[in-house]
Amino acid sequence: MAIKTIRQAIGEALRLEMARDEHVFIMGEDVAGGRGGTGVLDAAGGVLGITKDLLEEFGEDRVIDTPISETAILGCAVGAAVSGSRPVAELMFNDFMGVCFDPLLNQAAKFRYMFGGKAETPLVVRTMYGAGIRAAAQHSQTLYHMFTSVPGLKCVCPSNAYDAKGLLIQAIRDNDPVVFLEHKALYDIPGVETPDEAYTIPFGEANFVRDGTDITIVAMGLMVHIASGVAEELAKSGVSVEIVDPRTTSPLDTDSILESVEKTGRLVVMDESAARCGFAHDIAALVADRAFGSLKAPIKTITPPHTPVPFSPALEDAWLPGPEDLVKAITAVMEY
Amino acid sequence: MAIKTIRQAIGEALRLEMARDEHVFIMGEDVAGGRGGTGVLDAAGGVLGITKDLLEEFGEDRVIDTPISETAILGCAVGAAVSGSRPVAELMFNDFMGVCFDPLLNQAAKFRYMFGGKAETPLVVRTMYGAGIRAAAQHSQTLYHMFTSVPGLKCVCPSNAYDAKGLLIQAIRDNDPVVFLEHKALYDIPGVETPDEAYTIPFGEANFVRDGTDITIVAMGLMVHIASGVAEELAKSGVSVEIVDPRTTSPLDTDSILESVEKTGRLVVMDESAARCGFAHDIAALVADRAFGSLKAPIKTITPPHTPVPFSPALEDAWLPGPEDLVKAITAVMEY
Amino acid sequence: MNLSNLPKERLLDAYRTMKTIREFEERIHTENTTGDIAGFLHLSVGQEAIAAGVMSHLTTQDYIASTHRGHGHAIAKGSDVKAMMKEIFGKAGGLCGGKGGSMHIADLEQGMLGANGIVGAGGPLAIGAALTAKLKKSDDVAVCFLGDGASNQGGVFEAMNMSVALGLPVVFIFENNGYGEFTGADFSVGSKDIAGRAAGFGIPTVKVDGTNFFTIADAAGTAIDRVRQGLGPQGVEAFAFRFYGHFEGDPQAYRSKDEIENVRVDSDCLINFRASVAEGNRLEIGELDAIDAEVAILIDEAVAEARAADFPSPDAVLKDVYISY
Amino acid sequence: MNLSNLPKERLLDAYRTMKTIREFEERIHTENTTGDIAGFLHLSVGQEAIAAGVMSHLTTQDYIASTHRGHGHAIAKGSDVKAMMKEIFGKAGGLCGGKGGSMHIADLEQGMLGANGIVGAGGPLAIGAALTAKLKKSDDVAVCFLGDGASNQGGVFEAMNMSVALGLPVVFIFENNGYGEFTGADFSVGSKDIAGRAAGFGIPTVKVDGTNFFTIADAAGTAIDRVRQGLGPQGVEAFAFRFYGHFEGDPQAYRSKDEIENVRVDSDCLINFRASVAEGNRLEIGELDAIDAEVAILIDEAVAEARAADFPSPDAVLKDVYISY
Ligand SMILES: Cc1ncc(C[n+]2csc(CCOP(=O)(O)OP(=O)(O)O)c2C)c(N)n1
Ligand SMILES: Cc1ncc(C[n+]2csc(CCOP(=O)(O)OP(=O)(O)O)c2C)c(N)n1
Ligand SMILES: [Mg+2]
Ligand SMILES: [Mg+2]
Repeated sequence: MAIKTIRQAIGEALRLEMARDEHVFIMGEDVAGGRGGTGVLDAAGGVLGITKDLLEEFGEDRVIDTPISETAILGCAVGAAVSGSRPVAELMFNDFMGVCFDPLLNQAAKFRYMFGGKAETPLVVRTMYGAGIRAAAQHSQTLYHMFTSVPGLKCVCPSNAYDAKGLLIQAIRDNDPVVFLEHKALYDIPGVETPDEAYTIPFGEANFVRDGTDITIVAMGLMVHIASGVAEELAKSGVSVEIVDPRTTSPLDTDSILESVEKTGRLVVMDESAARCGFAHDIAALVADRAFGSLKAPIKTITPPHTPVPFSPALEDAWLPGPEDLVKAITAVMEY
Repeated sequence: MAIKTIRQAIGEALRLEMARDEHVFIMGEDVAGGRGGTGVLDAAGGVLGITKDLLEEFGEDRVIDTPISETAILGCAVGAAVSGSRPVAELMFNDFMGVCFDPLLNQAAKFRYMFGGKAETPLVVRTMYGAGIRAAAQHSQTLYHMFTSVPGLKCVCPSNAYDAKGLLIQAIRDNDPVVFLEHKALYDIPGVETPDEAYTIPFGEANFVRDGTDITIVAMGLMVHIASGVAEELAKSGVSVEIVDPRTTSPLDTDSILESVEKTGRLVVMDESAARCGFAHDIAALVADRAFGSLKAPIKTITPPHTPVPFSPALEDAWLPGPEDLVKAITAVMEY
Repeated sequence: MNLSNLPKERLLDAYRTMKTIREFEERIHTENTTGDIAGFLHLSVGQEAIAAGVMSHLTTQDYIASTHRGHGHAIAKGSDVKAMMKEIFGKAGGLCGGKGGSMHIADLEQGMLGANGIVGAGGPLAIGAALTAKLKKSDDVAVCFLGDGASNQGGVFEAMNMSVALGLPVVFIFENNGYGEFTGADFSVGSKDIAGRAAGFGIPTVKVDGTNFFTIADAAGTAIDRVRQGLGPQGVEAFAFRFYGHFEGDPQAYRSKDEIENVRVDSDCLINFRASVAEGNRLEIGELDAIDAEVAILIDEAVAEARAADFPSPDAVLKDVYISY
Repeated sequence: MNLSNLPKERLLDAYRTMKTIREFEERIHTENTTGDIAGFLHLSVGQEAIAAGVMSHLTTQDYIASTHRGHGHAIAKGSDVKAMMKEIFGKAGGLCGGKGGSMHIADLEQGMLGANGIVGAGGPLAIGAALTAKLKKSDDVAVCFLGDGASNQGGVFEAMNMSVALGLPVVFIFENNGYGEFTGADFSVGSKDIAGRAAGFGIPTVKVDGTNFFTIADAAGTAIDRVRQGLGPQGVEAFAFRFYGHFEGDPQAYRSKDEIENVRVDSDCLINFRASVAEGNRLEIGELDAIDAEVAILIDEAVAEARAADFPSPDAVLKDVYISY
């Protein structure tokens, strides 16, 4: 086992699954890069270089550069999936779902049900999300609450390399349509031990990032890392924080979340998606119904404000939920 | 004052505002109907006839039929709004946002903020939503939780003719982008007294549909009517139900909801949007945080199941939340 | 491709297909007045020759993506008529278990990717099926049916462009019936020329009479052959008329009375077909009448069985959202 | 339209515009290496003549919709260069208060509807501004800038078609710089012919050298005039080269070394302009040198002021989401 970053883990998962199953292919804008140019064909490997080298190994038939036509990319992937292929399509930024939500919302997600159980649509859409890199309002959103709300889609949001690899392999082998979300501020954070070979992590199993007894924090993606730092800090002053990372929002490991809150009696959900109708509210509602009797204090949700993401570093830093927000919420809950 | 249906109220609001302000125009597929045909130009007034007669009164310049190109319709409306017009664009079914979310999600909603407060985008998008008329999976969804989650959009869901008229006029006069949702099962339910002249209902003011002391029901659209029937029934057995209809999900009248729960100590949210990350969860989370101390029982959310909308009447009736679901939830909460 | 001397069996098949579609939909039209059919119904009566003509060149390995007006495509592609009728009545045993209804009839086993409630959605789906065919190195094709109205959807344009860029084995069949809902094609298509616009995308596209089985089958056959030969995406703009309104219940004020009446007389593919085969003495009228009788029985049975079938049990609501969850 | 004998003042303006864009962006390119500029930067160096040539025919009443590569469009449309530089540095006093950054520079007072981070989004927006112009019965126009890559977006196609159907006063300027990110236009545009494809939509579209101010200004002028005369949407495909990578930091492996080096020599609009005016003895070299000096000072000041400016105060985060809420 070696230490790997999320960037490496994702590239590895794709390579392993393409080698394992000839039906798997990748498509998207510049997933190879360089078609129709005067330089090399394998020029890029996506804007972040994650799919670099796949062209050489698997050829142009299975590493498919496309025009800038996201509806055609996703719709083509859906059509390919339902006819027997296993596409991994790349939607560069999840914000672009504005131009291409239909193939997921109204096609892939609904086929199996609408068609009376007869369709299989084994599709993965990889997409970047999240704030923190000064990419401004149209390239920084966290939209998994929308994907989560659509019956028929599965939705995955890994927070570390080990999870990223196992969940992506699961996503590719899964027979339902999956949206796989990659936080752009996490690709190159210090890595974790990650096996070289293929392995899967089942969907709907939360990761207990940290065990604790006083308060439960539910967090995903970048927020897991902020929560971990805060928990470490608070441990010193005797507050025992449990951190649950659901890893997949749909299916959701409701049991783990409920168990944790039943133990701690307190919940803060820290989430980067929406300030309204977001993932935080989904978890809060779950607990306010099904673990109400265990609750010793109000449920706090920490989200960005109900505003677009600002560009200026000074503003984006203020916009993004941070350790102080979490400390404040935990304190309020503990002191209730 | 006369008794009017929602269908009539909406048509009236459009006519009054078009007469009042020459910058207001309507556009969409077949909002007049008949361009390029061999029959009459004013053939339809939209698929439901709601915009009928507007062509005659305001002419082709202001009653604009379009190709089936929703991205161009909404994007054009956004461009028209930001350049000084006041468009009311029609998106026939809210399900079609799959092909045209970008002009709302990434353009209209973000202009003012991204441009440092300098843009005004006075746009209304009218759209049908909701189940119950056997329109199946792609024409029956309730997607206002998605619109609500987007900062910069306002979102309106009237449940009766009086509200529909006042809220639509407010939407047209409002200087921010507004999504105005019309439940397709409510257009022709028995009407209510509705003034002939123009009036506005401010956004962010809930309607107390029914006062009660034992339990608060938050509901919108079709669900208001189901809740009213149940409340009537339960009153006989001594349960006093309060029904709050927020009318606009964004802005949201949090005060009224919190006040009501502080009084009753119990909350059921009955909502037709999503089973996950929906509007019901948004309200539950609000209350689980800010009225926790008043809660005597778990918060129940009633939503459709996490499945697409089925076609068969037998299945759709089972899918849609109904009176029995509400009675069951109220009973559970009251007996907690 | 020259269809003028098709073997008799194929002629009879073509007629049977068109007649089955006609009868199926005429019957739905009638049954609908009883109030026993729920939801939206879009009939393709008048456009049967396009479905029959195109599908006469396809196997079950080939895929089609259909539209909201999809009954004819499904029947021509080989779907079970009785299961379709049950589906339209929302009954158990329907082709989609009653969950889809008229607007979502799909039959993946027959290579039918589904009717679609989202106008234009079939464009991207079809090129996906074409991509599968290409990756398999088969000579299968995908055929995409689109209306004149659908031809203005962004996703359709993207699919057209991408199919050329990626060299995908796909045929676009533009069924120009003159209207998208209530709006004329000459208004909604800015250039007033769907085929010409497709050609601008690099897709050779011909215009043909879609009310004549032989002309449309001929054009589609040529296009499909070219695609199978690896010559890249091809198109056909087939002109036809829908005899009924956009949906059942449409008063059709946007059409002149003349038009509505004349199309039934001048542009009926069944009448045209009978005339053609009679002219060349290729079939006996009696053979066609026999098919009419067979089809009438089939549709009678289909309606009777659909009416007699149970509604699905409510617990089906929760089933088949995911394969595993 | 014949620009060969433009008045001297307009020639100087054109040069000043191009030079300002060049200097502004070259300077951003340098400043960016210090790490003091955050976010994505897309430079239009090499394409300045298109912005200057098109905008030379527009007033502040006319609208433009720009792209992610929008600095040049904004400058040519009249935006304040110093406020733009502050915006790019994310500072208070920026054209968008620091909330937008390079990719969202907008200036509605100058009729600039904004750079746009969503490729192709400007298409529908532009036809909306054109619709406003039409409703006002003015002869204002809207101009939509789109890259070769953007020309493949569904929303752009829809906008093209709808502009013809509705007869809107809009000009589509396709800036074909050969690449969309790293992918060549000859691959991504299936027909390899953006102008021809636009023509298929019913939009008369010419192809011109976009590195020569006179040819592009001429073509744009003709197109804009035709639109003002009510002749409907027009298009121009202008060929040019971006001298830098797609974004700052792009190693450009998809381009040959030759290409990268040659375009700076052969296709520099500033060099071309100097050569043209020298040939016809229309301007003294000294006049151009004077502009160069002026512009250098302006950009120096802009950078200095941007660096010196404060960051916006964090409470601005919550402001200006809605007009009222
Ligand atoms: C994206 C989308 N927009 C609008 C509609 C509503 N609608 C259903 S059918 C139709 C007309 C389609 O016209 P055309 O493509 O010509 O097909 P035809 O009905 O003539 O067969 C419209 C606008 C829809 N279902 N989906
Ligand atoms: C909808 C969407 N898809 C993809 C991107 C990512 N992206 C940004 S710029 C770009 C290339 C655009 O190419 P072109 O239109 O030729 O403009 P150029 O960069 O050459 O000026 C891409 C793919 C985006 N921002 N928006
Ligand atoms: Mg049509
Ligand atoms: Mg380009």
